[in-house]
Amino acid sequence: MTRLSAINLTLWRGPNCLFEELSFQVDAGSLLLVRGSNGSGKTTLLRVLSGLTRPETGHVEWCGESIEKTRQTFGAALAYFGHADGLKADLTVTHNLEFSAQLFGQSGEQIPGLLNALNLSQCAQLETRYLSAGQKRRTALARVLMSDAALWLLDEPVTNLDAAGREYVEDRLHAHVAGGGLAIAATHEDIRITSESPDEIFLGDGA
Amino acid sequence: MAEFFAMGGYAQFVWGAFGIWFVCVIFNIVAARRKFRISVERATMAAARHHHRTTRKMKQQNDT
Amino acid sequence: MNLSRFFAAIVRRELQIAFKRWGDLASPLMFFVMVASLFPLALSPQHEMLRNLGPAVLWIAALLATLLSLNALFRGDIEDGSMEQLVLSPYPLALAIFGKTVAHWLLNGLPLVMLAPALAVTYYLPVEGVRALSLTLLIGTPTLSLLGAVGAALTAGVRQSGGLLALLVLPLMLPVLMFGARATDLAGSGEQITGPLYLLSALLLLALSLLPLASAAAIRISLD
Amino acid sequence: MWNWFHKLASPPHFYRLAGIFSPWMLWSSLILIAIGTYGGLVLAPADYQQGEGFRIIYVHVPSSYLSTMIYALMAVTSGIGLIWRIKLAHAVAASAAPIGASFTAVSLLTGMLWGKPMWGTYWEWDPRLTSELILLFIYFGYMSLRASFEDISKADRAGGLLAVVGVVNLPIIHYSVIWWSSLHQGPSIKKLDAPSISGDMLWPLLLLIAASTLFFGALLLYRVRAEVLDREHNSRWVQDLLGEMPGAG
Repeated sequence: MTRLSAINLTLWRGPNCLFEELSFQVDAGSLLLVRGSNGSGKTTLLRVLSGLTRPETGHVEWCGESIEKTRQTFGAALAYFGHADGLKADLTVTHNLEFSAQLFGQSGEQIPGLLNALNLSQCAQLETRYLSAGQKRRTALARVLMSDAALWLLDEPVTNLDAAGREYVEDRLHAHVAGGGLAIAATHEDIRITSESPDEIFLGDGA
Repeated sequence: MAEFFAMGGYAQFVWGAFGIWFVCVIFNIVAARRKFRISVERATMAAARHHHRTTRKMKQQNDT
Repeated sequence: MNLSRFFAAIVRRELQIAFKRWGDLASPLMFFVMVASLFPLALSPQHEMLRNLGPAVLWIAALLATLLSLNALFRGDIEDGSMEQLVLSPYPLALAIFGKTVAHWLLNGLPLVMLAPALAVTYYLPVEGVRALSLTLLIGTPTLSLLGAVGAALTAGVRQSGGLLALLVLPLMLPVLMFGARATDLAGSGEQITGPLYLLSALLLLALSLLPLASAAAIRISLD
Repeated sequence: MWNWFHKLASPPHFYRLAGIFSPWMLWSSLILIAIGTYGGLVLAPADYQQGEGFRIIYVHVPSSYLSTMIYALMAVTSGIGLIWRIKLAHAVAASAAPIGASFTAVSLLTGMLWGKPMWGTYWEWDPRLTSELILLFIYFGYMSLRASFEDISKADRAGGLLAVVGVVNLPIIHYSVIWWSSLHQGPSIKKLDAPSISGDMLWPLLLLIAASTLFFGALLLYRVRAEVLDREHNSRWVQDLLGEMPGAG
């Protein structure tokens, strides 16, 4: 059973409690939105779920096993779209994506198509230092979209996107979830992939 | 007595070494006490803040 | 992709990026040359004295040049988020870190090894001394890179870490420096140096087996 | 056994116990230090070679011993903290470091004061003093690294890793200094050792070693209590404790 479970997560940052005894689970074929104001810990929660940040108490399980014990299998099942883009400024868009394709064990033949769909094909041979913030976000998004990972962790996936790009991302997200994938997105905007609204958790004082 | 303090001509070295040792012992006691006092103050402040927050929460619940 | 292909991909990418930044690549080397040429100017260019000081000065200059290049080893990757991607990839992080360290040595250590004989001549080292210098640097600088990687990983998340990095790694690098410089000195006066060479090799093997794991652990802490 | 260990490692339990023990340990260690000092300065006879100057041994050896013992303790507790994720173990390592650094400095300074009458110079690059100097650098590195992190748990893990890497390196450094100085200097330089120590010279030394260990233990407990408060000030028991008696000391 592909399932991501958060069990009793607690994390303090200095004197502030970001979340306490937080438990939830995401099953195959569903999308979870993490909502909350700025600084409420959305990004931190995603980092905890990915295993980058260690919670003070509690743990995260992937398919029933703690992600700290199964780093390799969990890593193979995870595509992480973080706060930072993860692009090398000195390499071209294509070079950056080809390296990610290698990490995912793919040939990278779908890169031109993806760039096209994300309206990036004109900068495919450009070093990413010359891209705008929005173009960098879309390049980073292309990395997630080309992976065949079961779990997508997305930090503000539709911010900085135009209407067409946003629609494309929502379509791909829908296809991913409909195909039995899992997705967790931290966002301050609404993301609609079906007629009914997805599950949400709220962090911080918004509760 | 003067002979004892003279330390056979090694007075400056022997007394210097013992002086450094006792300064270190006393410094360590003072530093540890200071560290403890600061930690208690900080924890007291944190506890007070937490107390404030919980009472505020309870108030809100009572209001609604 | 198997592990050796992954390792090769990491090294290739590091080299690719480094060759786009000639300035960053050249400055530690220039530093090495300059520090080495400051000593004869500050002291007095007497052959005898320079020959005595040469091994130590050249080794210390190499050590400082390595230190200078270390500060940026992981910083860029952490700032732009590509380290997160490596940590979350299904491959062992220690291998990725090791790949980056190997690339660091190829780009910084190896040029030092190749430059050193030219500088040794300006210190009037005898032929045996020059050979010993190259040999000890060849075995010693990889250990320096591996040790430095641990320090760079520990301080990667810290602002203003230059001085801290030096404070952390210089004591750890001391044995390499002592064996390297002393062996060069001994060889210059016509003695056998197989002993220190074996010791340097042993240090390298120990560093190879343990330090990439320590660096990987340090990177996880810095990213947290 | 395991149960007992877990109970001791629980912060509130430790905090209470350490609060009871540390004053007793501190006072008894101070009394023993006073007795040992009297024994070393007054009762012990002068050495037939070094005269009265040998009395520096009574402060140099205990502080040298403490400097290495404390680092070993830091490495072990850091390892425990990293492997089993016990906050208390990290707190012990963090508390031990400043005490260890101060005794390392004392060991260096008293060694220099001993070296002047022995060698005719305050500083000689002899293996023991050199290793002690590098140990001091390592202590400073550990403390600066800890200080550069705002988050205590990050400081714990980073410092712990450095302590463990350092403990592998210390013997390497020590033996390379010995090798290096064996090439350097002839046998004319004598090491800082008391030659053929007799019984009435020995007992103050042993007493001072034991007393300074006890003194370290008392300080350690005192400091670990503070570190426990730093790590736990969000938890219920600390709030209850400090709420009951404000400014508890």
